[in-house]
Amino acid sequence: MIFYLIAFGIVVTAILTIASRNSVVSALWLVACLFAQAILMVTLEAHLVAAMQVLLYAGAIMVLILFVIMLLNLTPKELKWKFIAGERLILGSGVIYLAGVMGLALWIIYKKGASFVPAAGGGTAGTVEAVGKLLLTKYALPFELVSVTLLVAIVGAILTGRGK
Amino acid sequence: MYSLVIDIIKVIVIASAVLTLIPVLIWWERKGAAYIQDRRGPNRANIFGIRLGGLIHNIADVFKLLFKEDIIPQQAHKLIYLIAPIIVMGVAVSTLAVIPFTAPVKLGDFVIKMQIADLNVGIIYILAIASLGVYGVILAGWSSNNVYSLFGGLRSSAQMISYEVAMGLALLSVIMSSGTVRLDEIAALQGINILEWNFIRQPLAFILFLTCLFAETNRNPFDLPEGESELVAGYHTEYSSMKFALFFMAEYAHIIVGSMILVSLFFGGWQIPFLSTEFMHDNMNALLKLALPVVSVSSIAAGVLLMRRTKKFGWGDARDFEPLVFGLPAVIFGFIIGIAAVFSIYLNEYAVSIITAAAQGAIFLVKTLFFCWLFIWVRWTLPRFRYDQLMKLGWQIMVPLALINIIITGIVISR
Amino acid sequence: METIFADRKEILEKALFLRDKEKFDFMMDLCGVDYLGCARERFEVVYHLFSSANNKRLRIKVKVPENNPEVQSVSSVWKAANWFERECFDLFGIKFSGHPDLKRILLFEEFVGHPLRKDYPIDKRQSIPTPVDLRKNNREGFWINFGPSHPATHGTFRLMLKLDGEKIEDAIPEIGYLHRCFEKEAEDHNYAQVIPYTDRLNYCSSLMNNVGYSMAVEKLMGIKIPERAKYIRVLISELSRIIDHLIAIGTNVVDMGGLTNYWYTFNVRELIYDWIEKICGARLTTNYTRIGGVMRDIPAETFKYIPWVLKKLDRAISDVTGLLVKNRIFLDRTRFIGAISAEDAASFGYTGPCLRAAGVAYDVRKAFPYYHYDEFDWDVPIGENGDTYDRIMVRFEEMRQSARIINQVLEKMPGGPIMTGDYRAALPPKASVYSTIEGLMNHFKLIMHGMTPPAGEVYSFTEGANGELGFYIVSDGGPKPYRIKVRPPCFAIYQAYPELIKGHMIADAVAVMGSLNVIAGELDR
Amino acid sequence: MEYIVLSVIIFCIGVAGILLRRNLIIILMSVELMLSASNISFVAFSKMHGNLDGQAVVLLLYVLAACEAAVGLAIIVGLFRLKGSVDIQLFRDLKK
Amino acid sequence: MILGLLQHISIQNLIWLICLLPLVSSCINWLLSASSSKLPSKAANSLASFVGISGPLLAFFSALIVFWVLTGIENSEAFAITGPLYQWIGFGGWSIDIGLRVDQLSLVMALVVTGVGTLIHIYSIGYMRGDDGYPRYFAELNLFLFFMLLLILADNLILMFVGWEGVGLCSYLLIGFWFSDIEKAKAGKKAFVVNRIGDFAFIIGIFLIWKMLAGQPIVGGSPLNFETLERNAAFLLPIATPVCIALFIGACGKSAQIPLYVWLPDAMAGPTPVSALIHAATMVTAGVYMIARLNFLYVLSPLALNIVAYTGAATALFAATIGLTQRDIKKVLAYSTISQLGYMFLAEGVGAFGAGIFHLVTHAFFKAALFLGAGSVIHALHGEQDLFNMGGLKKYLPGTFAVFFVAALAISGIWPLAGFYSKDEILWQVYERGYTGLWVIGFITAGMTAFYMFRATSLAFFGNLRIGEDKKHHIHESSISMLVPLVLLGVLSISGGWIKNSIGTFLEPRFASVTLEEVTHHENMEHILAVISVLWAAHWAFVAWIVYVQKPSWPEAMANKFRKIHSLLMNKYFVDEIYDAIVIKPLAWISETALWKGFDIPIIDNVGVNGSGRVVGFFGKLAAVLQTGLTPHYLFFMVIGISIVVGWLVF
Amino acid sequence: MGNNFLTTKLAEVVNWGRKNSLWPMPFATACCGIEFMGAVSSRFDISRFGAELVRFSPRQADLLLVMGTISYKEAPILKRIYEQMPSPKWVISMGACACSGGFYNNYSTLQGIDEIIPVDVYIPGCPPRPEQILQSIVKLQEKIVKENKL
Repeated sequence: MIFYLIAFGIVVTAILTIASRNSVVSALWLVACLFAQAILMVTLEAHLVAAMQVLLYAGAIMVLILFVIMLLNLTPKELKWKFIAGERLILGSGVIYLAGVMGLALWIIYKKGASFVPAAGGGTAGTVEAVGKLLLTKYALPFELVSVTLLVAIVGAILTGRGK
Repeated sequence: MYSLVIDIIKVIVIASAVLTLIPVLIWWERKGAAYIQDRRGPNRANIFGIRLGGLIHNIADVFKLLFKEDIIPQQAHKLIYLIAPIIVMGVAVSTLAVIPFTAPVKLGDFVIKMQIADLNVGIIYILAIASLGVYGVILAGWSSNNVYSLFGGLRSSAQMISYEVAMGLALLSVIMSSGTVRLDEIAALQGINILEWNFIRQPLAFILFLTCLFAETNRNPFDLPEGESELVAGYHTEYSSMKFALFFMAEYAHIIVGSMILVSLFFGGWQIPFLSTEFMHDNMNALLKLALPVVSVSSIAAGVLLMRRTKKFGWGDARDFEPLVFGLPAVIFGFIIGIAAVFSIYLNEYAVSIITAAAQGAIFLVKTLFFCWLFIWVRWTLPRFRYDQLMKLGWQIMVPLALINIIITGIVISR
Repeated sequence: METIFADRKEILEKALFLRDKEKFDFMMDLCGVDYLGCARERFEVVYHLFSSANNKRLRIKVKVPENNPEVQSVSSVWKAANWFERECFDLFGIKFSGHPDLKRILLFEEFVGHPLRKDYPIDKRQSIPTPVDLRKNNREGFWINFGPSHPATHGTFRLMLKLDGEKIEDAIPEIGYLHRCFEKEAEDHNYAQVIPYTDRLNYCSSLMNNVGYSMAVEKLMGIKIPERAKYIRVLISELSRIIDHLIAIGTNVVDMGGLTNYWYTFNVRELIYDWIEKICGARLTTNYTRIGGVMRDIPAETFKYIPWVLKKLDRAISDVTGLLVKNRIFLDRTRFIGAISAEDAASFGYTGPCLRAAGVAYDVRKAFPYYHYDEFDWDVPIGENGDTYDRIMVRFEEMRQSARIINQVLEKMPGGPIMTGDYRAALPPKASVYSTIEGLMNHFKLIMHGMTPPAGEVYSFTEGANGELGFYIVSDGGPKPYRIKVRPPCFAIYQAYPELIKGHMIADAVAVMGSLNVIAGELDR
Repeated sequence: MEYIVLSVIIFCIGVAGILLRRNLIIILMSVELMLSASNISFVAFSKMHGNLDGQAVVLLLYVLAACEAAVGLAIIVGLFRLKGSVDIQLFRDLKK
Repeated sequence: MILGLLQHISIQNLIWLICLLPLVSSCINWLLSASSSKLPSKAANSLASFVGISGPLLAFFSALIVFWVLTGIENSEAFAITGPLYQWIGFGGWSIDIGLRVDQLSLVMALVVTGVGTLIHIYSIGYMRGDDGYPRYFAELNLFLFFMLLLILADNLILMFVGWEGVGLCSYLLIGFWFSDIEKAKAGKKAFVVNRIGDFAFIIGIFLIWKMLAGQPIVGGSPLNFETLERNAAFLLPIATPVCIALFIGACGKSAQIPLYVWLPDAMAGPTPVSALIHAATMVTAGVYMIARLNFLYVLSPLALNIVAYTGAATALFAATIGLTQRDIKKVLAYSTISQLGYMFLAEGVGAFGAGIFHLVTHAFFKAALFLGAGSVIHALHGEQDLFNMGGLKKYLPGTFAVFFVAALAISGIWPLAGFYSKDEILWQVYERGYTGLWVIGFITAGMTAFYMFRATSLAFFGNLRIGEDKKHHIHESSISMLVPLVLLGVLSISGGWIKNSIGTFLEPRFASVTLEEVTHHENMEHILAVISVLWAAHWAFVAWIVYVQKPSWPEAMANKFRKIHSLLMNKYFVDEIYDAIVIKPLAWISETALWKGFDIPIIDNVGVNGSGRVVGFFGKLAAVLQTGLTPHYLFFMVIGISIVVGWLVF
Repeated sequence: MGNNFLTTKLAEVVNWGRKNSLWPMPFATACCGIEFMGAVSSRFDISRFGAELVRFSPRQADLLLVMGTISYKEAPILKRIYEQMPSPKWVISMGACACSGGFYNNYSTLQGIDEIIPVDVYIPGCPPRPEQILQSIVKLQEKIVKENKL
């Protein structure tokens, strides 16, 4: 029950994110969406992930996005909800098509069964120690790769953002 | 069911305690500033002649702000304008959830953790919530549709993001040396020996964390987001009445909560130096025998001194009763305690537990207030940073230092 | 002072010659005079030049006809001329050809007419204006309005800042929010009545303005004042320099966020106020000097009280410097911020602490000693970089030097009268008023008619708290001054403000403004 | 199962955001939305299988999201400096 | 006291200390350098020199203690001590540790490096006094020492490579120390680039080893550990030759052997103590050390050994001939260094690793002495480096002269100085192992060595003072801080050779034996050869003295007579020009004319790119209708595509 | 709202709060501003009356202290600031110039700020002494207590 409540919140905020006229408001809905996702993760006993979701996503990435939005100081004209010129038809049909395909896919997955059954037994509580250990053993290589990616991204962002 | 009731009680008690601390701290700031600056500070407001040294002024402020016109600027984005102060205050208070106030209290079979929520992510929760604090400021700045506010918001977001990095890194070394992320464990691990507290074991992390705390609370010398002489009032320039009061109070709530975290992490939390929980538990009656006469005598002495002041100054108005109002109860209280001491009260186990916890809570409060005072002290001493200097300090000094500290910690603990 | 006349079409050439060949590096003052009906050419523009190399002064006069009041602009020669010419245009309607941005400066755009012309009635009011957008056509980029009611401006300046992030790319200042028409009011009152108006020029140190004005009128009339009056004037000048610097430093540091210093500086200021109150009854606006002397003798306890105050001052200085001098934040905030080079400072007509901070040791008290300043033992402190830090430190040091002078004044203070006996300025003693007809008549004339200096002109200057405080007085022999022009040091100093802050940050703009110690009363008059 | 459905829905909303909006920043946010949709399913799978691998992967994904946001925002700022707008319709240099 | 201390400091820690002490002082000096603008320069400089010296000095003492403790251990196999710190890289059962290894070989090297290094640091105080970058200099020098010690003490190839690259970096930094001079900066760049060629080969060698060992049932720990390598050398037999050659190319780069020697003479642009420490005594011997370290590999491949030997001999002769005519005192010493390094490789190539290392040690002493002496001279003459502008300095710089003279005698191989023992040992080993041709080359080179060294000595210290009047009165003996290391090195140059036997036995357990082709011992022959070579060297030294002091007109005449040879030698065989002509120019020509204009433009551009472009462009124009340039549209098509794929997968 | 006991009491309490928490917004233009600084300084210490939180944002201030001459150029700004303040708000006109134009009776100066905004307390003097400022605050407090608005 609580899942459906949260899921409803997530979907609504996600829709509002892409539907809001004002990009600041949009960003705020995204924050709300991410926050709701964090709550969902808490119900899944992924505490660390939930905390990190708030810390990194809501606390850092979204603040950065907000910062940039404010820095750019968009004019009201910019903020208007506009379609890509003259192509509503294509886009509309595309969305319908997409929705159809997705719905079909879902239906098939649904039909094949496999309802969500949490695995029995403990060991799924995402404590810092457990997840951390996993990160540094099994996922050591991805961990390192991600860190390199981060470094590259930082350098790239600085170089791109520095301008002339 | 019990646990839920206990949780609710904990929330109510702790939240109300902190909210009561806020006016005290504001009063302290006003008086502290006054004493630093060779003046009196607020002292005129009174209720039936009782002034409490100016503390009453804060009540007056609250009444005034509550009944002041609440302006929402026409150009503002109304929704965001309204929720921004709530976010700020909410974030400041919700950090309280993981702070351990005393050692776990044993009442028979019950063990009550003196912590609202015993999360297994501890410090990360604090960081996560603290990182949300910036929303209030940045949204307040943006939604006001005022250039100064916007500047305040931008400054604060840049500042908070930057200092969160250093803060997280500084905390990391504490986590490393403690081997846990739970605040209650970190507090308990530090033990009763002052020399084993984290501010001795991690001095660099302590200094870094303290500095970041100043930045996160937007206090001088990091008060650029509001920087009066530059940005009028910064991000809350357009706020009035109670919404402004929320910002105002949130600043102090931040200070209190920040100090509490600082104390938990670095100053042994609720640990009373050289008196372990077990020791107090076992010897509480003896300790009380020592303490009660002292309390009694000093209370009587204070009361007598207060009452004598009445004769010395005579203003001829309601103020004259003030020393009497305080002095007499003090004397009576002293006598009661004295009698209790004479008739050597004996406490049963429950009472011992509670009094132990109370003593630990009191020492926690004392430590917290000391750091609150540090905040005030620094505010009235240092000039403000400039934006680029602030950024430079954050990224070029604090972050490398924190990294070095982590490396050193790593080397030390890997031995 | 040497006076030469120049043609309005050749003044630029002449100015260039004077600057490059004769080394007149400072243009101290530029003002217009309206000789309505007195002379063939209605207007005259008067330039006061100063050569720091030769320690020489020069006055140039340019006659301007009424029908085509146009003079060549010298703003390309001396940067200071820019605003002085704008002011002259604003008040007299004299156009300066070649001026980069000739528009009103003290008054608002909608104002009709030019108030300092003799045919403009003093109380002819015009409607309340609407605030203007200073950006005009230049709306590109991110602009922010600063003032006039902004905490950092302490009074009434307005700035438009063009920002790139926090960095200031451009700044447009606007002044005139405290234009109280000192000069027009002065023309409307007799000589003695002008003294209270001078109080409100630089209201942080009114005593010095009194001294400067009285000295100018005495010079005009050729009155010698008694020795004791001279010493008293030195004493009050230096005391008011101290209180002025105390305010400047206190508020400057407040602007940088260091609040407590302000209370420390103000404590001493209050002590000095106490003494000022004893000599004249007022704290701020003193009206203490009289033409020919001072109003009243100093009380006897002065000789004990002032040294005690100076000790307190020393304590306050060490308190404040203790909080600042080794403070990294303060140093980073002030060093190399808002720096001005010695050449620029000269060209902008800087005087006083701001000039000395830039490394030029020009002080009127040393260069053109008056009132025995040459007999006292004191030094002129100078800075190196002309930045905010130097300005603050020079002010600190000047307070110490003033304290030195005051101690010597108190030692050497002679006895004797405090008012000149000259009948043209001083009221006769009561006894003679009641007993002799000359006395009675003289008293009556002075009270009813006021003193009448001979026709002529004088430019007298003293070292004010912010720099050279000059009074240019034109007398037509009547009881009211025909024209009084104040040479306000702030006017020249504030003019360079946009140059000082460009490339720095908003926070620096605030700190720099505080360090310049611009006093609106003097700036806008 | 429900978690997967939720994840797909969020993902589709993200795609729709990218397709329909012209504001580059909102497009970027839609991308973040899509990423976070995958996080949900990862965590759900983690719970389903009773191990923590999914959560570990999510943590790595956060870092990637941060990278993406940093670079994306830098590019947006650069584009804004270029054209003074973040309207994607202005950036049709692929055509020209 | 020390014993008490030692009980607390385990020997492993001490080994780390050797390495880390210079790093610590380097870090402090970097900080000083970074903040030197805020400190009074005098205080900063004295602090910098104190810190800069104490690092190497303490490291030296640590090394001594280690030496002292280790020599107390009887069992020579137990001699090797490794101090692993932690696992650095680990994957799939493989791991590379950060660990140090002290055995006889590395200990000898460490002693030499820290000892000579300390002396040169002390010397630098005087030499660099008043330089703007004083703390930076010490920081870089200390950093170099750290990397050098890392190279020496590393217990695996990867960490050694880290040190290898690190010293390269420091060399680059220090050659270009006065980077505001564009020529000097260029010299640094040249050294860096040339070294990269060698390093590339080196890393290929490492990869080869790795590739070979991967999947093999190796015994022991990490496969790139020297110990494991030694134990499992048999697995490497199939690729021993390519590996050894690749590694040797790396050594050639670092140790300035043909054909990668060109950077070393240019490297003299750095401060003279740097030349002494890095480009004479320590870093350039890294190649020699590396081959000695991996001797167990080299013995697997006689071909590679022969290449090493012949390259070494050729370099020795070649560089000596160039050295005969150089005018710049430091260039002479530089070519001499190359030549001596050739000797060392020669020794190693014939399998006499011990002799090579021994020569390395003695060479470190006398070459450092020579360089520091030259530095003293240059310092005294305010940067004058041309030999023909010196002369007669004996009178002015007696101390320097004495040391220089002794060191010149030592390098020439005059009995009983250090050079005699080591060089004689090499020549004897070469002779004994049947490489008579190489022996002849070595013998000739020895004569040349004596000649050019005494040519330099004579020109600098004997005869008349040819320097300009203006510089004359400035000539002064160096300060005490410069003189003391000089004298110490002089003493070492004299006495360094007397440890010949003990060092031989000390090092023996470290080296695999090479089967001798001719196992005959000629006791007498050794002595005879020794006497001959001493006489030979003395003869040429005397000739040099005669020619350059007594008959100053002869060199001119000789030069005129053999103009071509002279100019050939003078211009260093035009090697730089040849490189330019055969490598750079053709490369440029090929790139430009053949590849770009000949192939790129007509074929790739016109036919390939533009041609296909035109074809595609034609269709593209047809398709361009769909191309709006708007990202969302492209995304839309992408989404449709994905949907199709997903749909296909699902159904 | 009816005038019953409860609202009267509430009004009293609120007035008591307002009285003791007068946060000033200094609109200092000239000499009087210096004397206001004097009133803030240690000797006079305006903070004793709870008026120390000098707010430079009109939104947060209760008391507009107009200090110094107001010229015609400045007048619209003063008016704007007054309008930006949330009610209840009070104005103290400090000094002769602000009250009446003082001895500046000319083309440029406003003859008293009451021409554009309402004033609660006038302080005479040129400039008034800090004590007068304190007294004006006391007077204003007396006035506030008598007010009956929520």
